[in-house]
Amino acid sequence: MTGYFIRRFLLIIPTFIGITLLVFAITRLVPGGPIEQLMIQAQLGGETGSLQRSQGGGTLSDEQLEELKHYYGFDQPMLSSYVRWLKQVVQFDLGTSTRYQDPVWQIIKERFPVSIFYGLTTLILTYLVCIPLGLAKGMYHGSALDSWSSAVVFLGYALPSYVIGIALISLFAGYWDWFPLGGFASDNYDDLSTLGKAGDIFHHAALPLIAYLAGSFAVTTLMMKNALMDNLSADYMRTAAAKGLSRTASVSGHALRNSLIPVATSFGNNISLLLGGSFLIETIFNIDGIGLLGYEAIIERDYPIVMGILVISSLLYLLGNILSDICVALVDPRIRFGGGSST
Amino acid sequence: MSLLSVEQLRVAIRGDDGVQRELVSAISFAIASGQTMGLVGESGCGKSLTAMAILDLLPKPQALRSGGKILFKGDDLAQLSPKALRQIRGHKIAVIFQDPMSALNPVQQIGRQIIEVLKLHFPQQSRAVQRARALELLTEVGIPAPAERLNAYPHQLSGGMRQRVMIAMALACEPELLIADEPTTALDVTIQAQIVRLLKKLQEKNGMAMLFITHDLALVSQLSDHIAVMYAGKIVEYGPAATLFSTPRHPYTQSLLAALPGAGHPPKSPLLSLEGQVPSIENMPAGCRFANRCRFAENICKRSDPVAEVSDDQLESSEQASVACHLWRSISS
Amino acid sequence: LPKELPAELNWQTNLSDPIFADPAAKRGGRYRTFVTTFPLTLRLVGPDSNGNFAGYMRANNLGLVGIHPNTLQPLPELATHWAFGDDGHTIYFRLDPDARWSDGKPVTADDYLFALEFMRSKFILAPWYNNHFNEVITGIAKYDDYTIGIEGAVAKPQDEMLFEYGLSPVAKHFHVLDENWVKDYNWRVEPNTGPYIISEIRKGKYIEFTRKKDWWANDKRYFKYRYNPDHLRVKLIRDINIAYQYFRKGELDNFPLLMPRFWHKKAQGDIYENGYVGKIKFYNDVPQPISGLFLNEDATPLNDINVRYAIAHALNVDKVINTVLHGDYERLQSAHDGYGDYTNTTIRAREFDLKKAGEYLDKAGWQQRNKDGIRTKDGQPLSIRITYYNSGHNDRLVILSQEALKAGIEFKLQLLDPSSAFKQIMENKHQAAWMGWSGGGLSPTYWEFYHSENAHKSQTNNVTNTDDPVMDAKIMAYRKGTDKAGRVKLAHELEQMIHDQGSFIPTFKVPYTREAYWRWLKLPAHYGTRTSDSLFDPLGGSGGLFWIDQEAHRNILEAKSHGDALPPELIIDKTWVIAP
Amino acid sequence: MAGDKPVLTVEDLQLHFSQGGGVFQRRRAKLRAVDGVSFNLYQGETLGLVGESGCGKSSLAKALLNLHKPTAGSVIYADTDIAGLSDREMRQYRRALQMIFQDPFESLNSRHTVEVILEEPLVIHKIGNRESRRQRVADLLAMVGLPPSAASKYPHEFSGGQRQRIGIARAIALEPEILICDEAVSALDVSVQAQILNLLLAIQQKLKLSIIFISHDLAVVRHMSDRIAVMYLGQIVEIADAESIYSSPRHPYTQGLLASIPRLGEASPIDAQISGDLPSPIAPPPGCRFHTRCPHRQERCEREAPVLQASDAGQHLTACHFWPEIIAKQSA
Amino acid sequence: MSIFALRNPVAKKRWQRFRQSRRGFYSTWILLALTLCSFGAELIANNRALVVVYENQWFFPTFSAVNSGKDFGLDYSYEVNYRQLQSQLAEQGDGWVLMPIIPFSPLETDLIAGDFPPHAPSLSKSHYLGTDTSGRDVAARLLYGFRTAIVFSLLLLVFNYAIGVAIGCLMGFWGGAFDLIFQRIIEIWSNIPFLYVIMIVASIITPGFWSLLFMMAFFGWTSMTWYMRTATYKEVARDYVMAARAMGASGSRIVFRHILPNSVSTLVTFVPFSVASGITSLTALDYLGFGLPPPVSSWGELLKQGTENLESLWLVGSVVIAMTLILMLVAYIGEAIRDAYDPRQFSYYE
Ligand SMILES: Nc1ncnc2c1ncn2[C@@H]1O[C@H](COP(=O)(O)OP(=O)(O)OP(=O)(O)O)[C@@H](O)[C@H]1O
Ligand SMILES: Nc1ncnc2c1ncn2[C@@H]1O[C@H](COP(=O)(O)OP(=O)(O)OP(=O)(O)O)[C@@H](O)[C@H]1O
Ligand SMILES: [Mg+2]
Ligand SMILES: [Mg+2]
Repeated sequence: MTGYFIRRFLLIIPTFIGITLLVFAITRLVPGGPIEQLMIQAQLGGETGSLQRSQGGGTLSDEQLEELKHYYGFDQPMLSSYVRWLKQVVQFDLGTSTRYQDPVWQIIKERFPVSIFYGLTTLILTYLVCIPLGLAKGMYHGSALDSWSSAVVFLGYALPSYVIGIALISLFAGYWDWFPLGGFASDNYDDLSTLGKAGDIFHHAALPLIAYLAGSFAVTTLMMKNALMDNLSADYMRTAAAKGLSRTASVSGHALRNSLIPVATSFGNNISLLLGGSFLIETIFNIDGIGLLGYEAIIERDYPIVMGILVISSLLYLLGNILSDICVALVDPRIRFGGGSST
Repeated sequence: MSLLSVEQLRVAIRGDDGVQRELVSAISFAIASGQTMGLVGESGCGKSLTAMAILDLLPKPQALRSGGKILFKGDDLAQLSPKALRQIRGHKIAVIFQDPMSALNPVQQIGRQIIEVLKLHFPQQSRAVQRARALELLTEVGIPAPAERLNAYPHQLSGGMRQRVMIAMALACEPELLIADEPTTALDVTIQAQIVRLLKKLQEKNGMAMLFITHDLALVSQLSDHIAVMYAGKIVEYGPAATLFSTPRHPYTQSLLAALPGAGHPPKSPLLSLEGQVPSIENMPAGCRFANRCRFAENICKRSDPVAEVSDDQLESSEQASVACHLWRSISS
Repeated sequence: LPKELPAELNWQTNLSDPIFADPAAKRGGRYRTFVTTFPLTLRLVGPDSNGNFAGYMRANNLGLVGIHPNTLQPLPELATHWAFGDDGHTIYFRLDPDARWSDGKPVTADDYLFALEFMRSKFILAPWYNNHFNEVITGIAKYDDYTIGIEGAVAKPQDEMLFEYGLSPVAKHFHVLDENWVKDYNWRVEPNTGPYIISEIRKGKYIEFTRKKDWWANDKRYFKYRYNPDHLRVKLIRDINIAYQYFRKGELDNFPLLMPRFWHKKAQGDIYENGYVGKIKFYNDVPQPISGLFLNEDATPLNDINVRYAIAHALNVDKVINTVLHGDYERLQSAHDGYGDYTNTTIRAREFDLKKAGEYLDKAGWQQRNKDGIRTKDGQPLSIRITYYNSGHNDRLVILSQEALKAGIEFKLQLLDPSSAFKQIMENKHQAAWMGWSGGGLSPTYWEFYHSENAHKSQTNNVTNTDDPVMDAKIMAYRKGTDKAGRVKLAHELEQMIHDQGSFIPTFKVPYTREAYWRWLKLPAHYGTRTSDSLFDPLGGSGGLFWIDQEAHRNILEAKSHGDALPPELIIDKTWVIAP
Repeated sequence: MAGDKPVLTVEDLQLHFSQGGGVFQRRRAKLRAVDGVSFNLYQGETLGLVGESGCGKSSLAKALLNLHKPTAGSVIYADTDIAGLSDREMRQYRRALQMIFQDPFESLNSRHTVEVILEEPLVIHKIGNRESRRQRVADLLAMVGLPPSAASKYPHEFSGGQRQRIGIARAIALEPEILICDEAVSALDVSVQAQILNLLLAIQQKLKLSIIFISHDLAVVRHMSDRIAVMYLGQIVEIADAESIYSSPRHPYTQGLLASIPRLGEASPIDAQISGDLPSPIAPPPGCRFHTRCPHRQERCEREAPVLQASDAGQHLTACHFWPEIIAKQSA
Repeated sequence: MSIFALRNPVAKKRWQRFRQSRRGFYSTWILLALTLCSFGAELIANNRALVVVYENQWFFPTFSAVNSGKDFGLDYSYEVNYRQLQSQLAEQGDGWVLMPIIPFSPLETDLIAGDFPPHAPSLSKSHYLGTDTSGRDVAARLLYGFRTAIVFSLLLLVFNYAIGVAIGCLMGFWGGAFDLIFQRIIEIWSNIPFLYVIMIVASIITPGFWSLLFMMAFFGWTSMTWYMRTATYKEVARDYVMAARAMGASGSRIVFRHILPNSVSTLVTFVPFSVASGITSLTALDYLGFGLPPPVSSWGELLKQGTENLESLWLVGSVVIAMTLILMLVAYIGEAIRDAYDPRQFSYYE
């Protein structure tokens, strides 16, 4: 078992290199990198501001281009600069953002708390709602509860979260003024009591959380329901009934744990979503999260940030996969990875 | 008085097309305390449905009991409240299922699964007592190193051991009736022999009644006091084990015996085989269900469904026996 | 530049133009506005120093001279006097000895010398500035601590020189120029000369400016009664629609309503009807962006002037204005509008006229129509690819292509992201580019856009690839001219030639600014100036005129909480409107 | 009856499965499913193969046919060692070596009609044209007692017995010399089983097949076989003609096995029965593999593996150190 | 549920079970009807008339080349405005015009004098769902947008499945190093930021229908692969494959004739969800502006307009309702298919 996981950890390395190398190569191919942005800026003229702006600008000389290339490290062949980058990463140095001029790690770190707060709350709430709901739907398959909750859950699934976000903010923050218009906390957050702080954060988080959650309910709920239905018809449920267990007792005592296996499998994958976030929701609710950072970095071609986020997210994803396996192994004693004798 | 007596039991199945069809039709039999009744018949003839109908363990909503009485010590199980029925399940009547792998919860230690029954029916017992009892049960069914096995998961045991665990679980509350639904079909001959011996031993010890379901004629003949032969959802012949196979009356029973290799057949000689197929549920014939494969079938067989008749030559002996055939008299003569 | 200050200089100043601020203005309060992206740096130059926050930073740095927003005459800012050299391309400045950096240090000639060194430095990673301050400004001299001379590359009219060759000082005592400059100075608050200084930065939330206590220019003629709020808070709100919600709730003080959809549809409801919020449409007179359709003469079939004319006649700009633009925008008639005398007002953009378009196309040999109604020549359909980068212009282009179809011209719309679109256009791989160049300066420039030296080359602004020797000659003459009248004449001729060339089809102009504002914001009697881009610009040469009326603030909030109605306010000011 | 020249000679055949494994795992557990099996198969005879579940019967069958590549040993057919030939090289021998599978539900592709299923071997070996193949399919159906209309149906539309007939028809379509029946009737009820057994007997008569008949039902094996081999944990422990195996089983395992079969009307004997389970083939017990369950085990059995041999001159081979003593004791 | 598959009794059973679940069954018909409608969109929403009778001559403009205004005695040579023609002919009385139910093409900007787009829904103007910000009929755009979306997601599905099935099948069949390498490749693949790639393509070519489709297929095939791999592993171990090998079947025969048909059938259960995700991702891309180029009718673009013009509720309302409706239908179908494939829905309790 340990051997198996060690092997799994080792396999992360080639995959990780593959992912980062590929994206690194793409960053070199995408037009509109920092140099081109500077060229455009030069082309359009340097400054903005009423009368003093000029009409159009000039072009950059080859020499200047060379210097810029050197500055951004584009003068090296792709592979060697990748190797250099990788060396840095191994030393926990993700480089410096070409836009913020700050260390990438610091920029990402600044956004961690917000992203993790939303990611974690979403994750927890999803499980808190979906597992009982899936259970109820599975136990009362075909009932009114089942049909109606399906309709609601699918509605959330069908509507894109950004639409929900805009609708929520227009109604509950704009029109009725029940919730703040966005942000993570009030401007006077630091002056609040601990309780006040928690309340403040919740007050700000309620709407974005709904937007995040609406879409994520469907998948987990249905997974839970289907797994439960499979297990309800399993032979050992008949054994439980034959023992004289009541319906609730046999579901909670037997079917539940087995039904959690597929949900546990998906747990690891969700870990990488912890930091994902949706940049659209973050834009709408003015949340300074990783999702938005990544999106802006892609749009603005801030490669070090893109690569930095990729490093973190792909590691999380790969570790999440292993975590999934561990979760499954915890829930399901039949699974003993590695095939060695386990008796 | 018999411990369990099943009268006119009917079980229907709802097909994929939504139509209900009767799969077990008007079955009656009785088991007395301490006795074993064998239920044999081809695969799919409705043996398991019959057994499951007794404790209402039919898969819902596909299958349902559509009629009949199940009298257990005089009470009709079909009329009991779910709560009262739960009190009987596992306590007074226990079941062993065919496939020990899937019948055990794969993610729970077997000790827990055994103790669960005890907890349910003897809640006043302390944990330690229950644990000791589980250990005792495992020892009794012959599992080596039982103390360690308590914490094992089903997949860590061999098929034979799993089946023993099932038996231990079923015997935990010392039931008055044990329903064994093909408990050895998934096992090898040597293991099967061990299990059968075990069951017999335990039955002698506890004096419980047993409903033993199998399609192995030889096995059932070794084990039972009475045997019922089922064909396509009906009992076609019923009688004491001692005489049923030596003087089979129903043409179906006869052909089953004739098809067995060994005994009367020299090696490599052709066996007497039964041509044709069991009628499908979708179109059960109105008359005798065996008529289409019966060598002796006459017009009457196609028209009317024979009722089980008490075979009169058995009347003198106190043993009950019956045949559901219009022509059994002419056939056996 | 001479070593010694020439003796017989004619020092000029301007303290006689009318002041444009309102003496009734009251100091105090916090003005709240927003940006949609948080600045990536506080640097004024270097990578990413050009975001939409940069305006706030730049406007807090005064220049040597300013422009009077109404008379367009030069005004003293950091220099009290200025004089022109004989060679036609040098200027001398006397610096205001009162001028102080925000850290209290005096602003001296050295800061100007350093500014040039700074702008030419490789370390600032700003190639455009490097070029500009090498090629446009060729030298600087210090005559004493408060007198400097600046030399530009070419002779120009005097008023233009003042701004082209003017220079903002850079605090010499603050900067250490080395290869880490870009990183080290990213978030440092640089000393400035303007009225506000950054007092608080909450990354990802807001930046707050606070008015300097004793700003050195407080009582100067043209700075008095201006820059009134004590604090400016620039909030980050990423989505413009959400920003409007903030405004509606009173968390922002004003909201720009330039977009027709906002002015006509969004800006409705109780806060307007009850008079808590006012709306103003204020006509101004500033150089208009050169926006329109640029046809690449190097790309067939656009090399045919008839086709270009036909496209111009098939472009139903008026319909766009009257529909999706709610009749708000106006037709841009020529490339350079809003340049006063330089603008050739006799030129009329080609009208939508299917008949004329048809005639030109017939002439060019596109006579047949295929089954989709598109004209063909040698079996090829007349299909023009239009490259653009602003998805907000979808509506406009969709209508234009619908209408053009009537003339038998098919427009294929190619929406690219800005970088990709620029790349394509700069490499001359476009057929037609739908874009706008920012307008600015005192007079039009032609060389970059129309001189043959920039044609058929990548990375130039001559995206139409206009290549005409007659035009070249005029452009060179215009460039060199110092006499305004002559230049104006040349500009008019050039403008006519551009029109005749037909490769630039002008589209829209917006000769006004529109705002919604909570009524506690007070404007001067004439609301704004001739060159006001925005009436509630808290900073800059024509900004800082409004103030916050604390009492009105209280009253309005009170009225709002009670639901009391005040008289609604809708102002349309046409003081500076130019009759067409 | 048995010809003197074997059609198939198996020598020291081994089939080991490696368990688990992965790129970085060096040590793999070996599962010895077949561990040194030798026997001959003669023209026209039926060799029965019995043994408990998991003792390696199916593995042996698959190794014989090269469906799993044998780890070691040889399988001589037509003077060629076919063990370990590649799939391509093997193809020419496949015509002569055919197999019927245990599970009639599993071994027919449910997506194909019976016609397609029966035609497939002919198509693979490029026999005949479309017409003649159709004809052949009809003949085959007739031979196994199915109506011609069966051709257009799908396997699901048939009962277990009928499906097994289809399986048999497919196996004999190429007129093989050797037919391996891997538990061909285990999944069937007695009444159907009889049909299939009769059919196999008839076909053997007609085609002069050599059959390896695998089953764990000793009554059936006895009915079908000329000779019988008893397997235990990957090895043959006893091989002899059917009569002598049944009348005088020598190996304690064979004895136990025979005693375990329930017989109609007889009470099961209590003595000479085997207790316990089959040990794991990954770590088979040292010495005699049966010693963990053997009622007669002695200390030597734990050390020394017995060889399959006839201690007398006959053809009755046994792999037990002490069988003569045991027999003597029992008859006493 | 093609007819030939129904001959197979297993498929027949599934079909029966599918019909049992009413909700899914009706959803299928509704979705099918909607899809058919969208394929015939030109007959439902068009600015060309279905029939014009002018001076006793019959014209079918929907199916013919462009008719110039001159053909009907009008004073312009570009395409006829049939709505005008309709009222004109009605007045003159020398002919008539039959317009489609929605007499607007999705690209046509219909501008109502005195009002600025977006125009509110109006029966009299025949803009049943109003117009968008360029004055194009929302109903027409919804319909055409649906066609684009459904065709897109169906094609995407075909591509994804074809690639995913092929590779997954080979992974399962060959196993070993091939399997291991592709596992890594897939892991890598599914981590590439998709937006990035779209942007590269957008910079080289305008993302059109096909390029977008290829892009998405290029990165979308991985999920099917996992499924096929496991399914193939399972199938390979089954007896019928062994039987085929025993008969001497070649590898390709085993894969194509045996394994594929058996493992592919269950893919049907994923189809509804793939279709749904195709539609949503296309909408999202359009919404972000990385999708289909204007003026193609797309739901994403309409959604974008809707969210920017919340005061014009008909915009966001109609597209949101349409999306919800379609995705709900798809989800219900998915549920029903699952029930049909996996009928083990019973319990041992009431
Ligand atoms: N849940 C169910 N849904 C539909 N049909 C069922 C269901 N359970 C059983 N049946 C059908 O009922 C018939 C009788 O089943 P039953 O399990 O009683 O047979 P059996 O005699 O126990 O057979 P076996 O010896 O194979 O266990 C079979 O034809 C079976 O297909
Ligand atoms: N493909 C395989 N991979 C790994 N182990 C296998 C494989 N096939 C069989 N085995 C193992 O080899 C041993 C012998 O199996 P085999 O199927 O040959 O037994 P058998 O005698 O045919 O049993 P049964 O009577 O149940 O068919 C078993 O322990 C089995 O688990
Ligand atoms: Mg059964
Ligand atoms: Mg086997």
